[in-house]
Amino acid sequence: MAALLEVEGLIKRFGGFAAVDGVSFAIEEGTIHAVIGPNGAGKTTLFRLLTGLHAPSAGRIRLAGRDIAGLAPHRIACLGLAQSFQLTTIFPKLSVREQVEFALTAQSGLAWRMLAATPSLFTRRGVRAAAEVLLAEVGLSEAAERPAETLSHGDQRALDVALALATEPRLLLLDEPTAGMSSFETERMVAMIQRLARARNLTVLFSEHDMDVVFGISDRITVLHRGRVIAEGDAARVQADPEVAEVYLGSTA
Amino acid sequence: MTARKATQRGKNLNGLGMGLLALLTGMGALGAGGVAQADEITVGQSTSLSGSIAQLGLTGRRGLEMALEKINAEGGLLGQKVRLVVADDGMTPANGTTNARQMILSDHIKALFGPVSSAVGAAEETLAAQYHVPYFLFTANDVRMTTQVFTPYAFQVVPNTVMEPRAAARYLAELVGKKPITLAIITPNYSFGRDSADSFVAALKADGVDVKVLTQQFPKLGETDYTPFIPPLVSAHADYTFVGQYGGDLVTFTKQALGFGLFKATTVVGQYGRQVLTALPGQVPAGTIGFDRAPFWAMEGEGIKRFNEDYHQRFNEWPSAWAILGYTAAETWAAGVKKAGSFDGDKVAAALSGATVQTMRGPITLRACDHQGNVAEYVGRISAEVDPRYGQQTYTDVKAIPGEETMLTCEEAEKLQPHH
Amino acid sequence: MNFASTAIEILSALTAAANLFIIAAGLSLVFGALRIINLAHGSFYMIGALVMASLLGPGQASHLFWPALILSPLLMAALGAVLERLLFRRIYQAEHLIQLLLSYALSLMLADLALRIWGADSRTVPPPSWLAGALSVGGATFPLYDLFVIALAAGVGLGLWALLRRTRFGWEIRAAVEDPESLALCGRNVPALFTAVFALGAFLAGLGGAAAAPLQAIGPGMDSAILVSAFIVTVIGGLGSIAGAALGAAVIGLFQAVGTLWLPTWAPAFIFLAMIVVLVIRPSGLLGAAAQGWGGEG
Amino acid sequence: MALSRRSTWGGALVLLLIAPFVLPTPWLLVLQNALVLGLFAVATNLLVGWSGLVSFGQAAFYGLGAYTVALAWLHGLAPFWLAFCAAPLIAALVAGLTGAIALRARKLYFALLTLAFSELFYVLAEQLYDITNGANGIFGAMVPDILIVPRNGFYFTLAIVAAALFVLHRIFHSPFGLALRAIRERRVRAEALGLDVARHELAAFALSGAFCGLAGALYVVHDQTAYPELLDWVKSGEPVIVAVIGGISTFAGPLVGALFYQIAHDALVTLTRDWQLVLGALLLLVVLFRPAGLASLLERKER
Repeated sequence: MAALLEVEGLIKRFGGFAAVDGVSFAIEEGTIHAVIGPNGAGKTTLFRLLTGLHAPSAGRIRLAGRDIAGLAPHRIACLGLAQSFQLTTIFPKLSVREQVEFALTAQSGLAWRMLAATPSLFTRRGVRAAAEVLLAEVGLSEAAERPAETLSHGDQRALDVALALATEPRLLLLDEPTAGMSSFETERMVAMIQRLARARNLTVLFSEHDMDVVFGISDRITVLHRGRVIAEGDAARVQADPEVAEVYLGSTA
Repeated sequence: MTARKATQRGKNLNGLGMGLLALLTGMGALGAGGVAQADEITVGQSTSLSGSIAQLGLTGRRGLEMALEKINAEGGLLGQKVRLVVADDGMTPANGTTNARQMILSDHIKALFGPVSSAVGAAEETLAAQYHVPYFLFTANDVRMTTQVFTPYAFQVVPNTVMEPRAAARYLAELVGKKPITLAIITPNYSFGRDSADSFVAALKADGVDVKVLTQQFPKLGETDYTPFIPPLVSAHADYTFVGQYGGDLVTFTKQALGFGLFKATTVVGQYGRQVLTALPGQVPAGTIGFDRAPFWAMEGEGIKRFNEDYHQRFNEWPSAWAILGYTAAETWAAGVKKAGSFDGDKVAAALSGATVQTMRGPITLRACDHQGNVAEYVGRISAEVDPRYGQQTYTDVKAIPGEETMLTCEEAEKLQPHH
Repeated sequence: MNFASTAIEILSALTAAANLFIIAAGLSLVFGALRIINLAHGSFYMIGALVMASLLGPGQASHLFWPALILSPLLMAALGAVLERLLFRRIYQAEHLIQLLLSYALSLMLADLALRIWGADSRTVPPPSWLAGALSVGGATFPLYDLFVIALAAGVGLGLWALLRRTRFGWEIRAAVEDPESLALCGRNVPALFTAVFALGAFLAGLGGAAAAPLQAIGPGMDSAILVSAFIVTVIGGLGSIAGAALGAAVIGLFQAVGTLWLPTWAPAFIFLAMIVVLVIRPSGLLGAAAQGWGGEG
Repeated sequence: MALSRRSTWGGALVLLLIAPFVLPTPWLLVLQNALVLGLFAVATNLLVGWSGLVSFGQAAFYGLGAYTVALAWLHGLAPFWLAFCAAPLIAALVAGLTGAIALRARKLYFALLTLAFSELFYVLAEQLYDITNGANGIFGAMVPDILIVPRNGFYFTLAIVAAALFVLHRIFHSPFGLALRAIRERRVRAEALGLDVARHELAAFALSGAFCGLAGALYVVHDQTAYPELLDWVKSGEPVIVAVIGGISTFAGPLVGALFYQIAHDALVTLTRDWQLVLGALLLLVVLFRPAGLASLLERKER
């Protein structure tokens, strides 16, 4: 299978400090790929580079063979890369349905329609039905009409994932999807990710602190430390890597 | 539309509807009140009662009130008492026309007395004519109001923006004889300022003075910092410097110009009226040429002397030019009513057109072609000492330049008027 | 135009810049530490000047000049402290729009109250007698009092520099500018610090007004006229930067003088154009660091 | 529910339609003025409340609309009706150009840039003396006689404002309006979802400019003048203030705020000289205790 995402020699400097320092890796289509590393390893910066929030200082990022390094975030999104954020970034005052419908149409040009009433237009265009399906998939059908700010933390994260999925990405980026969750919510989130990946034949790239989650669902794992890749492979191989053990023992044991 | 949202918006809108209903009812109730009593008629004044030129509006209003009180004390006009309604225009034309409309339509005023600002005045003049209400200008004095925007209902009883600088020019021409002189000019950047400067120069030339303008500055109206404008005036070393600023602007200008030695380099010509001279006690250098539309201490006649005393007794200060002009404006209207034998706007306007009316300052003729009164402008040289009676400097060698000598000819005025 | 009058022109531009700097420094300081754009800043300036005129009295007792020059800004500082405690304190966490409108509401009320108390008349204040004279420069004269204003601004600039760099209070202000949370964490009394900074801002506005009093007619409308200028100065220099305020004031002062000389009609337009150009090229002003919250993403 | 919504709007419209028969003329003119301000406020709120773009420069486009009509009359460039129709288009065009520059900055700096543009236009109107009459402004018979009759002027204004609000209301509830609200709430996320945020913001700015320009043209119908103060920052603040007083998060909030403000103003100035004090105090109370606006007060009462 071909690589969906290829990162080559990616560098991001802030002043003299290189937060991402020559990172290369590739993600196969249809796999779940984890990026791990201690705090300050450069995961967040890496994600911001992939989604276009930062422009790289050097290096290449190819999505399905096309160089996306330095493109504007909405252009990257349109090319099939969607992200769910570490700090939940839903639209707090919009209802759950409104924002999923917005997400479904954000890149379609429908958002330029100024005089049509949203509900009827969306019903006509099948957006409403698509939203229903998506909300059912993430278990939010019941909460569709509630302003998002009234949801529980777990539900907000689920909504966040739904927003990302609404753009029908080829690659879904999840930045610590279970951060701050109870063990029950974590379990639910992990199950949901696996279900969605299988059902939609999705490629997932995620970062995570919870090692049980990482080793439980990842096909492949890349380990970052101080902006560099120090190990890569499947769960067994990474667990056996002495450098990884040192980094993690040094910081979390 | 979601159910919950719809409910919320519905409630909002109910609020909007309810609010509107309440407002409409309230407004209806308010509108119903304020109807004039049967034996009383109203006149209105919309003027500036707040902001930097409020002093002009406030004292003008006093003059107007004193005249109306006198009329009422003598039994009223045509058997009716006269009541004055006043509103503040905040110096904007929009407020002025709103005020004027309100007074015309809800207070049913029989005459409207004009504002301080000429921009407001021009807007109100158009409106007053639409409703056939006589309109009297006694502070705002743009010549446009008797020319470009002239209407048969408007009367100007103050020297206008052509007459005032022409009077100053006449005075200066007599002073210098036929000698060539150099001139520097600073005026606020709007039509009053520009017209004044143009008229002043043209009048000097017409009086045979060979005048050369060295520099001209146009700061904005209400400028607080004239310091960038003053050094060019000083270094021009003109024989005379014509200053078009007035009121608080002239106070600021004078203070700053004193510091830069402008008064040593040139003789300033400016509108040094009571307000400016009291704000600068004893500070204006002697010999500066001042002009004033109605200086209470220089005007001749029993009527004006009595008015001065009354005003002083009542307000513990001496009257400004605006107070005197306000008083004569009210007298002018009253004379028109008496002559017409009616309060009807068309009849009063017709009666006053071309008429000569008696006022406390003497007779004023409102010529038929443009309804400009032939009022005098007073020009003199600032005295060295503060007059202890008045707490301000006065003029020496003061001359009253009669209106006839400075007005546009009827031909000139009519050429500028709109043709219907 | 000869050399002397060019020199005079530059000196008078400096005077205007000096006075603007005193006021803009206060505006900038308050923004830096409190993240508040205070639209009532011009009111402190106007009331400072009016209080100055009142303290000298109708007799214009110029021997009272120095006490009044100190007392008037102190009264403004007190007024500022009270307003901060009563009002501004409640809205530090609110949206920026709300903060702006609170200070705007306040400026409307202060303008009306000032009109009630002092009336609409123009007033003047004489400079102290030994500063009333003028300096002669090659045939042109320059008022001594203007030189005093320039010196005062230099003094204020040095004083603020010393305050911010050399005292604990200054260190805390700078810490507040850079990271308010850390300040609270290390046990400082942040609310008291904010009150003090706001009072200092009001003091500077009042000082600017009191110092400008002998230069112009004092009356209603002074507040909004100075607010726009002070704003432009602060924004061009960089909000929150004292050195920026000085640079911005110098730029505007020179712009105004040069503009008045060469293209008098367009001088006011130049200033706004300058502001637009600076903001487009350097969005946080000439010397400003990117402001958190206001300038960043949200 | 939809019926109740429609009936409330309908009720308000009926009340306004009968107003000329109920109200004395001065108050009719006040109401006309309030409608103009209402349109100005809703158009401004398209940026401030819907999109989260706080602009302190909308008077630039309002004044431009007014000056379009006045200048066309003064220089005999176009008949009133043509100028009236051109006003929103010209305002939109200029808004598009200035917006392209102002939108490069964010938040406070965006607000300051819009303010600077507004002041720049103000200075131009004041200094282009030969074209605009400078600080004097333009006054005279620039409006057809038929609209001078108070009742006609009122109905004309009501018709235009109602039509404009209908269109704005459609926009508010359209996918475009939804996109603007999403931008306000979380700009970065809207962009990450693939929305071309910059172009939507620019479109919102031009659209707001168009409706502000229309309000400005209607102002001329009311007062038959145009003068530089229509373009300055104090005028720009007015729609923002009434929108906040009414509530910026709803469609009708700014309209409620404008009606309340204008009518309270015109009633109070005849009673007291201290209108500024009253307005200041009101604004103070709203921002301290009701930051969601007066509309939220009405809503609460009814629960």
